Amino acid sequence: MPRTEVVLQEKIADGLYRMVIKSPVDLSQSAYMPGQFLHFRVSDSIDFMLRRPISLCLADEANNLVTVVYRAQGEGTKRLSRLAAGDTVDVIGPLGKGFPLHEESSAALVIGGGIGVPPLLELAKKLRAKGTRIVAILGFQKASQAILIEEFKALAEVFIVTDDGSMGKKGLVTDLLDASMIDGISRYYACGPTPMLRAVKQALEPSGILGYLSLEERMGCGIGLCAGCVHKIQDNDGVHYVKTCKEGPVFPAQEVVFS
Amino acid sequence: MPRTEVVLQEKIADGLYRMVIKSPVDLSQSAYMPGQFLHFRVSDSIDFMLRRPISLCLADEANNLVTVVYRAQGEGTKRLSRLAAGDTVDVIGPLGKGFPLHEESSAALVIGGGIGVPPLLELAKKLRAKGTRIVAILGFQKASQAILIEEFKALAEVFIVTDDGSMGKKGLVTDLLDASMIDGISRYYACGPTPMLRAVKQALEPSGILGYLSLEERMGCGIGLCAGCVHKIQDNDGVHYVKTCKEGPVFPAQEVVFS
Amino acid sequence: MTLHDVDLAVEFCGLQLKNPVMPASGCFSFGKEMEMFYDLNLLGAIVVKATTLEERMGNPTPRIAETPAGMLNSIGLQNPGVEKVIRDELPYLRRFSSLPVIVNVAGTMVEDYVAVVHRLNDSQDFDAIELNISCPNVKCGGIQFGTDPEMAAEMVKAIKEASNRPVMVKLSPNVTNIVEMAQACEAAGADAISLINTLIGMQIDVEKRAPLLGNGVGGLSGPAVKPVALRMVYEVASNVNVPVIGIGGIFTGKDAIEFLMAGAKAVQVGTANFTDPYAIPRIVDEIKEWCAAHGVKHIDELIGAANPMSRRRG
Amino acid sequence: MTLHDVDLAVEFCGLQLKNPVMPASGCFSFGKEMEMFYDLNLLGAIVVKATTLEERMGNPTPRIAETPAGMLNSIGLQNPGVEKVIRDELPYLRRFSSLPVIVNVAGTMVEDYVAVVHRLNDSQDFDAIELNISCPNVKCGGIQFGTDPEMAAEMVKAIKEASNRPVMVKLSPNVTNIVEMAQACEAAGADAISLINTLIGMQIDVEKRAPLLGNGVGGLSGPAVKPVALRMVYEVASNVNVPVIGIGGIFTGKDAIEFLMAGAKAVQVGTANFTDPYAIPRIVDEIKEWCAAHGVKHIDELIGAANPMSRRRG
Ligand SMILES: Cc1cc2nc3c(=O)[nH]c(=O)nc-3n(C[C@H](O)[C@H](O)[C@H](O)COP(=O)(O)OP(=O)(O)OC[C@H]3O[C@@H](n4cnc5c(N)ncnc54)[C@H](O)[C@@H]3O)c2cc1C
Ligand SMILES: Cc1cc2nc3c(=O)[nH]c(=O)nc-3n(C[C@H](O)[C@H](O)[C@H](O)COP(=O)(O)OP(=O)(O)OC[C@H]3O[C@@H](n4cnc5c(N)ncnc54)[C@H](O)[C@@H]3O)c2cc1C
Ligand SMILES: Cc1cc2nc3c(=O)[nH]c(=O)nc-3n(C[C@H](O)[C@H](O)[C@H](O)COP(=O)(O)O)c2cc1C
Ligand SMILES: Cc1cc2nc3c(=O)[nH]c(=O)nc-3n(C[C@H](O)[C@H](O)[C@H](O)COP(=O)(O)O)c2cc1C
Ligand code: FES
Ligand code: FES
Repeated sequence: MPRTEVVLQEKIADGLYRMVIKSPVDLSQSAYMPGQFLHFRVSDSIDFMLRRPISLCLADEANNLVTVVYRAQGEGTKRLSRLAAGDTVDVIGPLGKGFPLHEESSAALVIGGGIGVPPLLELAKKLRAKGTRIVAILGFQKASQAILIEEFKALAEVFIVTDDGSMGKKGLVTDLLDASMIDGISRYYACGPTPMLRAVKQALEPSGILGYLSLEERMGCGIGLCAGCVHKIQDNDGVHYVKTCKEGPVFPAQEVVFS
Repeated sequence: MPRTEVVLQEKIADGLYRMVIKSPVDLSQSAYMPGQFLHFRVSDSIDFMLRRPISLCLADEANNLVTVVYRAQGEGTKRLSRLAAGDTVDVIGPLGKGFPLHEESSAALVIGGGIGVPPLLELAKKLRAKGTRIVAILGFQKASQAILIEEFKALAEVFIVTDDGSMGKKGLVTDLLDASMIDGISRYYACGPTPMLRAVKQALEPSGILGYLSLEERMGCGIGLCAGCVHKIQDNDGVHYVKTCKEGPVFPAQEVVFS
Repeated sequence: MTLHDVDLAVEFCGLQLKNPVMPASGCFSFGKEMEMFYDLNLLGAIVVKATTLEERMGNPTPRIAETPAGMLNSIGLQNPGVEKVIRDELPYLRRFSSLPVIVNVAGTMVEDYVAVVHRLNDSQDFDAIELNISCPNVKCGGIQFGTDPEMAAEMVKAIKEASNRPVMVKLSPNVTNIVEMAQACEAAGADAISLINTLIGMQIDVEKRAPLLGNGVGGLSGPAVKPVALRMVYEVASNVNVPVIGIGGIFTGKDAIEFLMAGAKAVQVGTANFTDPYAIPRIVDEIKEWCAAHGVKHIDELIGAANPMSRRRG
Repeated sequence: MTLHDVDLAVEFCGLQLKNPVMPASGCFSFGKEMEMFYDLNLLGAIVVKATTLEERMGNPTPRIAETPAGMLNSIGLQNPGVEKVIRDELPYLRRFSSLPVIVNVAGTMVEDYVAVVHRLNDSQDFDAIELNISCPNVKCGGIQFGTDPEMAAEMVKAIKEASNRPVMVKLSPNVTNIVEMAQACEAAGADAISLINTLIGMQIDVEKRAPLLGNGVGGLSGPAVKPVALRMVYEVASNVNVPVIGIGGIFTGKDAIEFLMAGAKAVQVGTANFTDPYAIPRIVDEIKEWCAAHGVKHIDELIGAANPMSRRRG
């Protein structure tokens, strides 16, 4: 397998890491999108056989670098976090379908929860480059888990909520989704835990604003071989399972079925 | 598991490594013997579950260090060879029963083949410390595989054979076992591949010299739990299997049954 | 000896394979996804995802769990149904000039299995059938046919009668006596035996205090099962005359060679494709290198090399 | 909650265990070797190596092979015979004040199994029998009793009649239907079911072009088999009323908790002792820590927590 070099690995919060690697593909020649993911092997031992999907957080075309931000929660991501600058890592991607940018958008709402926040950063960067006004609602468990705040502030009007109120407002991201917040918004983009996505979809459905949700499913292959990562989608063909690694992880909110 | 620190790792020949580690036990308080082995985990992943037995090559009581010399042949020992000074390693031992020194020995013959040479070094050191005269026959495949020659020369009269004649005499260690070589020898000690041990035993049996062979068997546990490592021994109880990890790896040559 | 002198070609069921390595069913979809990685002509053959009469949704998620040196899956035969497979999937594979195509057939009862085969008979876009009586992931996925020798024989007989192409039969390892199963299939007319499918397993999500997979149980695959697969291939190759195809935990050329030496005529690679998308061409290269280093001119020299009983047969 | 508030005590077959973790037969010899590592009173109980009527030599070497996340063994019931076990091995274990001793009994025919049990009846130095009808490593090692429910029942009945102590029955996973086996044993009087023994596997030495183990096949154990073991424990615990003891690939406290949640009353640890001599006390500590972190006061709360069917039973 082609391996790429780790350029930086740093802890940015309690159990959270930022890793910068040389891009496995030439970014300037590839049609990468925010919301796509990279698929990492975490060990060269075969006891961790499955790759770990981690979303693209930032792409640096000039230097052909990509940044990911991830939580070292299980054994696999813990191993990933032990890599240091100069080590190499086996990674493929960017894979899947990301967030569409929509030329006509005047103002976009991005909603991130926890480890769902990082993929929205490259999105915000790209939207901003097109002149779109951005409102970002970022939710975290607590202040010590808050990440990328300054990065978002440079691009968007930022609102923060935490479960325990230790930073920003106490509560859930959906608590902020009132009429004034969505005023003038033409697109929304959300990434975070499934209950959050469900609540966001429900809260914004009446508004008629088109939205995109980035879904999370356990993956066998990440490249469309196994049908392990499916999610229920309702579209013109009715309700059916689609592969989130290939057709997603980002889907139009109105098509996503939460069961 | 208690881990110990790697102090030095160096390649000493083609595929052969010398590793010095802090002793997992206090050597000055332990009754360690030359011929005992250390039992290494080669990875903290569970795809290499079994420990690798590597013989004690040198013990340094003053600094509480032990040296092992090993061939990185399979995946496990290759991983071991990737450890660097400062890393820690999970190791238990020294385990098993080693070479008895025999107070009364006047002259000892030590016979080593390939990776069977290293355990004889600590033996030679100990014998020498007791004033025993030592003759060493060391056999290797070829010159590029020859190891520890200088170390043995400092302790013993050394004869070298290689399979291809690229160093010393061309041939097998047993080619040197003529009458003049064993003249005055009261004990012999051999370690090497099984065919060599069998040939040595056969060659020296007529002489009546008491000998000791260090056997090699695949081990499950290394501490007497599994009965995986047995070898056939003939003693007062007749022919039966004994655990080489616990009752060996060193046995009196006359008791060892080669089938 | 150089790599160029090594001949890896094998033949079974009348199929000519340039090398003995093919993807295992369900681990390579219908092949299209691999375009971005390599040319499918590098494969010895291709085995596509299990195909049933009607479209199947498959099981609820999560469908995947990682286990030590292995994984569990509970996909549950999700597939678009034989009609769409013939129309949308198989024709694509014919653009690869030297790629035998094997269709894995699954179902619930003899009747719907037979119906799939009848429908397939009209297609020119495949070369053999792999009869899947071993999927552990669906209540009515045919696994009862995979655990009872008489039912297996009945099924094989019906499929052989229905099919105008060779029929391989893929066996489940979840049985007391694999030889009995293989012999029953051989007697009923199977042209080849492939094994193993997955072992039935489970993982518990201790935080949720429930089985992790949506379906409760799933099929265990990957290096963890290799010793079981090798044993079964060895036993079956010692006791049947038709070719045996070895499957289970193959990640390296050396793994593949173990199966060939146990008596397999060819091998299938499943889970390794997930860990390493380039697994199959890499395994082919590794086999070739091993042969060159060991003076093996033709792969036939290795087949059954560790299993004298298999060499006296097939 | 602190570690001190956690109660790990379990009870089965009338045995009182201070914690639910014991070594698996054949992976702890007769206990003496572990003296240098820790106090055996730390064990929940001890299960000693399989004991037969006469001394057995066991199989030729090599007897051990490493496999991905597992190992193969083909020890073949090497043991000194029941006489010497009673005289030389069991008395030593009585010096551990709170250590129930379980003797694993093996043999060839019902008669010699029964003879071992009769001989054991006179000893005061053990508390229960684990009937091993599942050793895959000897031609006449009782595995035929472990794969046929009727033969299993016949054996269990005979042993129950012969024994003056509780009888656990240890099952082989190499069967099509584990529930049928367990139910047959329960109906015949088994006081508990322990599972799994090893899966039959093989490794090929490609350089020698022959099976690596002296015996050809061996028993697969270690983390690789854990998903299969968990599935079988779950199935059996859902379908019998006697206590189930979970075995197979347990290396960590979390592994043990998976088995308890699947419905096991206690667990046995085999291969992990080889990788880490301190495995059992470590696993006990890890269970305790998990319980404390999750507010679990008594281990009973976890038993069957992921298996409602098992909770409605036993
Ligand atoms: C498209 C996509 C993008 C993601 N992007 C990010 C990101 O940018 N940052 C980040 O921190 N996390 C991200 N995740 C989640 C991340 O993949 C999991 O946290 C990670 O796989 C857990 O691995 P582990 O070894 O720590 O856990 P373990 O529990 O040891 O993993 C065991 C198995 O379960 C899978 N698994 C466990 N949790 C999850 C999960 N939440 N989602 C998917 N698979 C899981 C693992 O991949 C592995 O196969 C993303 C997931 C998906 C599907
Ligand atoms: C008592 C004793 C002392 C030893 N001392 C030394 C020494 O000082 N230096 C040295 O280089 N080697 C020594 N060996 C041999 C060494 O243990 C093996 O080379 C090593 O285990 C191979 O592991 P691997 O991962 O490289 O090979 P693999 O082939 O990947 O190992 C697979 C399994 O087979 C076992 N195995 C493979 N070859 C052997 C072998 N020759 N002996 C025992 N087990 C084997 C491994 O331990 C492992 O369990 C000794 C062996 C024994 C029994
Ligand atoms: C995700 C997944 C899906 C599978 N689907 C099928 C299938 O549709 N038909 C089939 O016969 N086998 C199926 N299998 C079994 C594989 O073909 C193969 O027999 C098994 O995985 C063992 O090989 P491996 O260890 O190389 O993966 C599937 C396996 C996996 C992992
Ligand atoms: C070396 C070895 C010897 C064994 N001997 C016996 C035995 O004598 N009797 C028995 O019932 N099981 C025996 N077993 C099986 C274990 O008790 C256990 O059921 C199996 O190894 C699965 O558990 P594990 O994965 O924790 O090792 C043996 C296993 C090993 C590895
Ligand atoms: S992860 Fe395999 S198809 Fe999506
Ligand atoms: S290696 Fe287990 S008894 Fe010797």
